[in-house]
Amino acid sequence: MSKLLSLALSPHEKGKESVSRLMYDVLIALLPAFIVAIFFYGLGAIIISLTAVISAIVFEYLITRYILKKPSTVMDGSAALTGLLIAFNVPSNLNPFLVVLGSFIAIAVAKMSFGGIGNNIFNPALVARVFLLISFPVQMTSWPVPIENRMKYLDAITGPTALGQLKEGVMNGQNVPAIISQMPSQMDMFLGQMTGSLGEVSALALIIGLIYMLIRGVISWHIPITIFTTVFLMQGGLWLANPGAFADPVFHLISGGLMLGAIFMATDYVTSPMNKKAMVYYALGIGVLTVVIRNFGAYPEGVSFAILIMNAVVPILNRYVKPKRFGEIIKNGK
Amino acid sequence: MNKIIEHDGIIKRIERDFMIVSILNKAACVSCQLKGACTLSEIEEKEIEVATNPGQNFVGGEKVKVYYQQELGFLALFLGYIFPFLIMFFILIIGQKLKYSELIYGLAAIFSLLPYYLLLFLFKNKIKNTFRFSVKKTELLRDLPKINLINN
Amino acid sequence: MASKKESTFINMVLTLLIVTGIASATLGYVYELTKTPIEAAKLQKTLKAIANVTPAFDNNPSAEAYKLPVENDDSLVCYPAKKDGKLIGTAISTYTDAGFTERFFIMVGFAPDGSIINTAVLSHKETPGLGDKMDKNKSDWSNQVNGKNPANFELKVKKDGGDVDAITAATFTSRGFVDAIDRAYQAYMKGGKHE
Amino acid sequence: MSEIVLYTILTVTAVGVTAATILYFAAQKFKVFEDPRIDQVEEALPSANCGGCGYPGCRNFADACVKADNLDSLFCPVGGNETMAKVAKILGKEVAQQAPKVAVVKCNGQPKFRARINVYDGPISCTIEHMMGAGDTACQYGCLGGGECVEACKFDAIHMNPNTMLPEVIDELCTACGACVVACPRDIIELRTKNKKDRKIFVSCVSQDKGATTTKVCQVGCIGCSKCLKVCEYDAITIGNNLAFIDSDKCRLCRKCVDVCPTNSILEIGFPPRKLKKEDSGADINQSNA
Amino acid sequence: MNKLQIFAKGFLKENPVFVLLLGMCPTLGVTTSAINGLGMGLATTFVLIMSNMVVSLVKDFIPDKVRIPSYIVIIASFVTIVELTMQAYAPSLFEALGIFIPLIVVNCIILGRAEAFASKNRAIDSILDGAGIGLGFAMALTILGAIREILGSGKFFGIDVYSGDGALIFVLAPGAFLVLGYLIALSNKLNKKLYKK
Amino acid sequence: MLRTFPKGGVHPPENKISADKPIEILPLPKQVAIPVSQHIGAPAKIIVNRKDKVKVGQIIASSGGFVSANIHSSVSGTIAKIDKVFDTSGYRKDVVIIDVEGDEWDDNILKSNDLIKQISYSKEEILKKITEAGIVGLGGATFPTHVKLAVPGGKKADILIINGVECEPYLTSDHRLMMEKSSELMVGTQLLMKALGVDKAIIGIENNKPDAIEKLTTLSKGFQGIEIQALKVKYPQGGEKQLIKAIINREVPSGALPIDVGAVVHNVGTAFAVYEAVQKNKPLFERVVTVTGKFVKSPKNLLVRIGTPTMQLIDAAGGLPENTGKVISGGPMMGKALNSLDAPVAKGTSGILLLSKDEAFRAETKACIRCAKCVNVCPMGLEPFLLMTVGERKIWDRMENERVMDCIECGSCSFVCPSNRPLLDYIRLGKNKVGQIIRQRKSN
Amino acid sequence: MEYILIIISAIFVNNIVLAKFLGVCPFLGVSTKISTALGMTGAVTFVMVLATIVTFLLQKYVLEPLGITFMQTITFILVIAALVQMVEIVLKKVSPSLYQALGIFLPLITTNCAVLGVAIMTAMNKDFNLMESTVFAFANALGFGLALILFSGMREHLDLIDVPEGMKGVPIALVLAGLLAMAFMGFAGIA
Ligand SMILES: Cc1cc2nc3c(=O)[nH]c(=O)nc-3n(C[C@H](O)[C@H](O)[C@H](O)COP(=O)(O)O)c2cc1C
Ligand SMILES: Cc1cc2nc3c(=O)[nH]c(=O)nc-3n(C[C@H](O)[C@H](O)[C@H](O)COP(=O)(O)O)c2cc1C
Ligand SMILES: Cc1cc2nc3c(=O)[nH]c(=O)nc-3n(C[C@H](O)[C@H](O)[C@H](O)COP(=O)(O)O)c2cc1C
Ligand SMILES: Cc1cc2nc3c(=O)[nH]c(=O)nc-3n(C[C@H](O)[C@H](O)[C@H](O)CO)c2cc1C
Ligand code: SF4
Ligand code: SF4
Ligand code: SF4
Ligand code: SF4
Ligand code: FES
Repeated sequence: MSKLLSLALSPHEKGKESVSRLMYDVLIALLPAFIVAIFFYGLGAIIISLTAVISAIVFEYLITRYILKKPSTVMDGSAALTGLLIAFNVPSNLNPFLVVLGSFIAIAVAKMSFGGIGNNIFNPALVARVFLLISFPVQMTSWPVPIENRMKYLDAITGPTALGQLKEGVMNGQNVPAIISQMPSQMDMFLGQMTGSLGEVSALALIIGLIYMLIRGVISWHIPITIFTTVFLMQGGLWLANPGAFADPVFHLISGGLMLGAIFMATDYVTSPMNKKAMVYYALGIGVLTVVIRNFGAYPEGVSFAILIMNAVVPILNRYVKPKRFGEIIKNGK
Repeated sequence: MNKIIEHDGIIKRIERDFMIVSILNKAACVSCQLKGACTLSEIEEKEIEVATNPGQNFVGGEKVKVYYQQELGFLALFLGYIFPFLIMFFILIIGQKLKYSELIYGLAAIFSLLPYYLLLFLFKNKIKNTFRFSVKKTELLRDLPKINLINN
Repeated sequence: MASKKESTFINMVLTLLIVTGIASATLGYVYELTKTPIEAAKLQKTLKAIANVTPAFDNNPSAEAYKLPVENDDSLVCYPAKKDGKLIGTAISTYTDAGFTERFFIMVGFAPDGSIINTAVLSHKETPGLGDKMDKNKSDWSNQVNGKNPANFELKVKKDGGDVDAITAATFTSRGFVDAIDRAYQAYMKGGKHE
Repeated sequence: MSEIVLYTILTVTAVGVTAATILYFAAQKFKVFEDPRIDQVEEALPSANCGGCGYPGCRNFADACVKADNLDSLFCPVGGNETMAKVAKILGKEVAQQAPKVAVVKCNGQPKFRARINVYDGPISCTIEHMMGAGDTACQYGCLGGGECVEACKFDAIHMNPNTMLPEVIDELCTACGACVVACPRDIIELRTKNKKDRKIFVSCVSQDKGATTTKVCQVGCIGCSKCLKVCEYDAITIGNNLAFIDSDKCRLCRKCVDVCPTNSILEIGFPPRKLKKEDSGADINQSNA
Repeated sequence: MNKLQIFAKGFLKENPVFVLLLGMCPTLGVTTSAINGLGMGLATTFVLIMSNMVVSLVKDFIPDKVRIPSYIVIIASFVTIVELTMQAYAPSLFEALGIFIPLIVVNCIILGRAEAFASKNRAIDSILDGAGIGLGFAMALTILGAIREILGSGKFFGIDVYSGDGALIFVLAPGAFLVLGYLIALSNKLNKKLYKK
Repeated sequence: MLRTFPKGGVHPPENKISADKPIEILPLPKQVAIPVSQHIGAPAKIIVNRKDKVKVGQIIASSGGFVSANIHSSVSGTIAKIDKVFDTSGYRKDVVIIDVEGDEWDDNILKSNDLIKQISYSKEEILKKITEAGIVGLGGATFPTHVKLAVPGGKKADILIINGVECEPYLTSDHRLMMEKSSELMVGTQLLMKALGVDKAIIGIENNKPDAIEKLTTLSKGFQGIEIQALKVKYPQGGEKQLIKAIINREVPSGALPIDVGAVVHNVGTAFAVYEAVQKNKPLFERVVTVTGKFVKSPKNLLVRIGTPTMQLIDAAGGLPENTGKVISGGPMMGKALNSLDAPVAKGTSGILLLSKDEAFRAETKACIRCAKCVNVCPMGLEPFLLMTVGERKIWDRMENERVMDCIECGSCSFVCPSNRPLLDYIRLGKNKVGQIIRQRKSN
Repeated sequence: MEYILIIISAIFVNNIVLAKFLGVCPFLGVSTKISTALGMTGAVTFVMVLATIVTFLLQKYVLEPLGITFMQTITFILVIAALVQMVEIVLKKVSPSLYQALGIFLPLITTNCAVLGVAIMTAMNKDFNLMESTVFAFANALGFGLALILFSGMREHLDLIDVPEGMKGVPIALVLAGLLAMAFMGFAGIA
């Protein structure tokens, strides 16, 4: 037997890439944000993250094993990643049952119903987040204040997020600069000292993750940078037109889940387009929808919805926006 | 990208210089289990005339693909539905601007379709020359010769 | 199938004439039959709402209903509830546009001194599970205004500096709710009391 | 009668009659309904949607039957003569009888007869392996064992036998739709006329290699030695490309050829076991396939 | 087919919601609670039974070509009767079902046409068929409504099942689609088990 | 910035272990098996019989059609038999088996190694000599060179590109050839230029062969019209469409040939063969083959007679290592796994690569995670993941619409896929089926 | 501004399929071709607007004055059924080739509950004048189209993936619709 030669069509060489390597790279890229989360939210951050990751892995295992009866895909790290991203997208004082429910929705409904990794149309972690947000608006919108709550979990002291405060104020007809003046400085916000979901607060930590992923070639710049640019330009336009009614673009870039969404969620391979041109259109859509929902909608935060809505457009983008074919010449008549 | 619309069809009968191809509908109705029962949408067999070229030998009952340029599809859509819609809408806007009673301009909008259809009727032949289909035999896999790699 | 009527034109028109004729006659008849109950049901609903927001009365408030003007050429309908000829409360059907979705309607009962007796939601399209908590069937949130007199009870949600606790996650609805009460109250106090 | 009722009757009758008249004309102008016979024919078909008739799906076939002038070129292999007779009755057309057929796998290159010389490491697909060359073994004509035929069968009539590593047809389930014939890149499967009691005799080899090569490659390969040709009394056997072929329409199942084949590449299936005259491997080859 | 079979097929084998997938709009639109689902289902059943009966009674008098318009008229009449009656005697249900009551007309035309078209049946069979399909529809709607009510607001026919609010999404639009999706998957599975040859 | 093609490409580990090993001449084998189908197109027709005596360079099978090429004996001796043996295609195909007796060359062949720089033939004569010598493209595609040089009417070549890229990992035969036969190569290039009627030729060489670039650049000063272009290292730069894009920035349209943009591409080996055929009357019967592999005892570049069994090359490089898992004819990206070590070396054999058991087997295939890496590396702008998906589902018309026929089978997509999907396998399947469908449609 | 609000609301916020549950059957059953979905949008637009204008006039100038609004259902359904058929007859009569061209481009426009639903919604909305009703109908048709187009793209994607056996077909389509509806809730409050 040992003398038998292997036969297969070319190529006979394989690059180093593997699914788990990519997923673990993303997990590593999330590490800075996780450290920041532990620093600001302490106990809650740890409990929520562990619950989400473990439950996501368990659901993935059970479903692949007992319902789909396929080889289990838990080891590739995607379930752990989904779990962690769910955790990053909820307040750190969320009831653990809701976290588990979120993991269930993400894995069972958004991912496995479609056949598991690679098949889903909507981003599982975001489906979970939006599901929870719509189902349990109260729990999902009471945000623990950072630092003070390090040792507290369910009993944390809560306060509004910057975007929530902004929306509330605008609804009451207040002047935007006046509202913003009551908030932490933009530097604090950039570093992460503000209320919000546990993983979204520190723009700095998330950008470090972005740089890591770009260097490792996990993602390309197209999606995050296009989103940032679109939001910046569009919000900038609104702000210049009426600074009393709209917040400045920098505020919008660093507040809320924009960074987390643009860097880690919009870039999810499975639910983003398959070529760079389409990625730019997709990111453009996310940027525009985010600005529209944040400024004109009922929800103070629109990144999750924007990404989900554009997820639905991805199949059409994939179908009609093709990479430039080599040798594609505009043929006249021929 | 893909600028061609294609449909599966069956050749119903062949006349001297055209043939009648019936389109196998792929839309909602086909998958519907009560298609035979639906009133409002009378599931209907669509038949089209296709000019035959000499040299193509088709036989009745044969499965073919009907090809059709997508732009023509949109043109048809425009002529058939969008344009009349625009006319109605336009009349409504004018009527409203001129402060006629709703009844008047509402009716005007509806009846504006009559001259439009009359126009279509007058251009019948031109339209006929614009909308052309072509057909191609469907490659049924079973007709393919096997790959013969051994004798190259 | 042999006995089937042939599809001649005359046959057809005749058949249709008969079918539609019978159908419409039947419907007309059913309509006549149900007309009274339908109106009764509507009245019943109003009366029930009035009864909910006022103390027990012995007059027919809907017969004595009158209108109070409010902004935008609109008006509110008021139903005086009387016992032994004495005004014991006024139910006002009021509305708001400040809710989360479309305009919604509630009935508010005011004691003659202007304090709120009770409220009842007439119709709304607020989100089930959120905004619909103002409905008594869903939660007793709205009871917090009962017995309060807007003169010394700021009809605003706490976020806006008032005295009303908003429904969690449904501030808009709560705002609308108090806005509706306020509209009725202002109109009522502006001389809408009909003894 | 109140005036409401009157109005009701008037308007609705007016609207109703106009609308209905339009609908009437609609019905007339369109002649919309599908030929109800299509439904009837479809009902009569086995609804396997296997494509064996050359049409995608039974309904399309039904459609073609209804529209065709005669049924000569139309045949549902699944339903067979019985079904076609029913269809013909519905349509009032004539139908020619066709002899029932069954698929046979013409390769007996079990691992014990045909050694592996390589390990195929690509995706499990006969066609892709076929593109690579001879495959795992040195026989470049034989079954690759990827089971593309199994996948193609809509009736679960072919299975891979884990012992022989070859596909096996279950005669009762096989409808002779031919899907497997199309699927196999090596043309190993043949549709043969069915004999009574599912008996059959066929050359279980498709190798066109010269006898010498074939012998080296596989113990049970046909070497084209012509012994069977000589012994056959019914002219059922032909030899071409170093390979014998038994015409199922001419074969009378006398089994003479089976005995003379030096490589045991002629299989007999469905016969009662013989008295073990010869004690060679031929018998157990046949057993393992029966 | 005997009478029982005619009646029973609407429940599982040819359930209009789970198997035939018809009348999706009311199915999704009104099932925010079990009681609404039941109400809608019963209203539809009534219209189906009555119109099936009337049609099969008068079928011989109506020329083929005008059957469709006549049928529409008959069904629409019964729908209007339901509408008026409900308005008079169950006003709150009437409000809850809203626009979907007039839409019964579309639904029943589709459901009922099979009867009128395919089988030229006697009145009694038609009634049974209408009742079967109608009740199958009602059952499906009630189940869907009950699940959504329990998950979404913690109640069952208005009675508290557990304290607290439930996951709001189930009484909203997305929940309707999701629950129905998984219910159909389940019913497919059941049907497969039951009707495996 | 060095030139390269703009879109896609990968950079597999180069592993050019044998880069500094001079070309050695492999001793004559005892028996050769010369396949009659060593090129794209119709197999050649055998014109010798058993027991015939042949000399080195004698024609033994003549071109079997327009796109076909002559086959010459690579040894002198007796025809033992005409049989079928496994060749690089994996099938048993017709070969002429010759027992080697001595080394007697055809009289016309000039055996001296002197450089003949003077070109004394006309265009037609050059073409004729190339045709007779049975030269086919040695870059791997084995397309008969004379066909490629016969520019069809209405089209005109204005530039010749010599492909010295050798972008495949491991392989070094072209590299060594450029180093050791530089001048001959230059003359061969000029012959090709003359045959094509162009006055400009560019030799493209990847930057990982600085010695070759330097040597040829110096040399090119003495040859009019020949330029050397250094290129960034990126696979598959050797693909002719990519090379043309990289060097002269012209894009060969989908479905068209290089000649449609006025370019003709030839491999350096081809150019050398042309030199030998024209100036020395030497038909193509031997070639340089790299024998390599990470654990091969002594990787080598060997000058080998066509028809030599693969095993002899391996023996010359230190024998077959114990844990060999796969033997590949060609490079790791495009080569073909051999199913028999007796397969003879053919005109297109550029290397023999041995992989160990660890390297040989593919990793487990997982679900596509839609990472788009395959899309990004595809030099042809295709969507391999999609092609594979529709290929698995046998939707051939969609495959055709998605331009499966444009694929150059470079394997970059399979190389890069993190889920180890056999993308190219299914794409090949699709190309095969779609090709058939297209042919059938044309004949209809 | 009024009109823009009506349009945004009908397309995004109160999408006729995803929020109001009208026209779900054709939505679920529509073919996976995006061009077909586009075509259907055009056809539905025309039919919906035409039907709405007619029923609006019928409601306002016949039923209401006569006090027989309870006959709404029966008259509307008759009128709509007849209208749709008439459009087709007229088209077929005046230009058979155009009719054929449309036929192959589109599945038949099915008068579904969406058309009747929009007609009834406009009739019940006392505030709408004719123009607003028309715009409302138009916007709803666009909303239907948007949902249809997005969905046809996603359905096409589903054809190329391995959906688990039990979820194949309608169940997964419904789950997809649910998730899409969920995403669309992000538009809440915009208009
Ligand atoms: C789908 C949806 C439905 C909503 N329904 C209501 C509602 O009925 N009433 C309401 O006041 N707000 C509603 N909202 C608005 C949010 O809950 C909003 O954030 C909240 O009213 C303001 O936040 P707060 O009440 O926590 O301050 C809804 C939002 C969405 C997205
Ligand atoms: C059918 C066919 C016809 C060809 N005809 C020509 C030709 O007329 N002229 C030419 O220069 N090359 C011709 N070629 C050769 C190709 O351009 C190309 O050099 C050859 O396929 C090798 O490509 P590769 O080396 O990129 O693999 C032809 C190739 C094929 C397959
Ligand atoms: C992916 C790919 C890589 C190739 N790499 C090389 C290469 O490195 N060197 C080379 O000479 N030809 C290479 N070729 C072949 C060339 O495309 C082309 O066929 C050859 O240069 C033409 O010259 P020839 O006709 O002399 O062989 C490659 C082809 C492909 C498709
Ligand atoms: C760059 C990157 C981003 C990812 N983002 C997400 C995400 O936002 N949500 C999620 O559930 N999974 C994410 N994943 C993991 C994985 O793709 C996901 O589980 C699949 O969507 C499941 O099919 C990400 C993976 C990568 C490589
Ligand atoms: S075995 Fe072959 S011929 Fe028989 S039913 Fe299966 S696929 Fe059809
Ligand atoms: S018979 Fe053909 S298709 Fe079947 S396993 Fe063997 S090679 Fe594959
Ligand atoms: S699809 Fe073809 S051309 Fe593109 S990377 Fe794969 S093998 Fe290379
Ligand atoms: S590289 Fe592999 S996993 Fe990534 S998209 Fe392509 S096929 Fe899918
Ligand atoms: S479209 Fe089928 S019920 Fe509405």
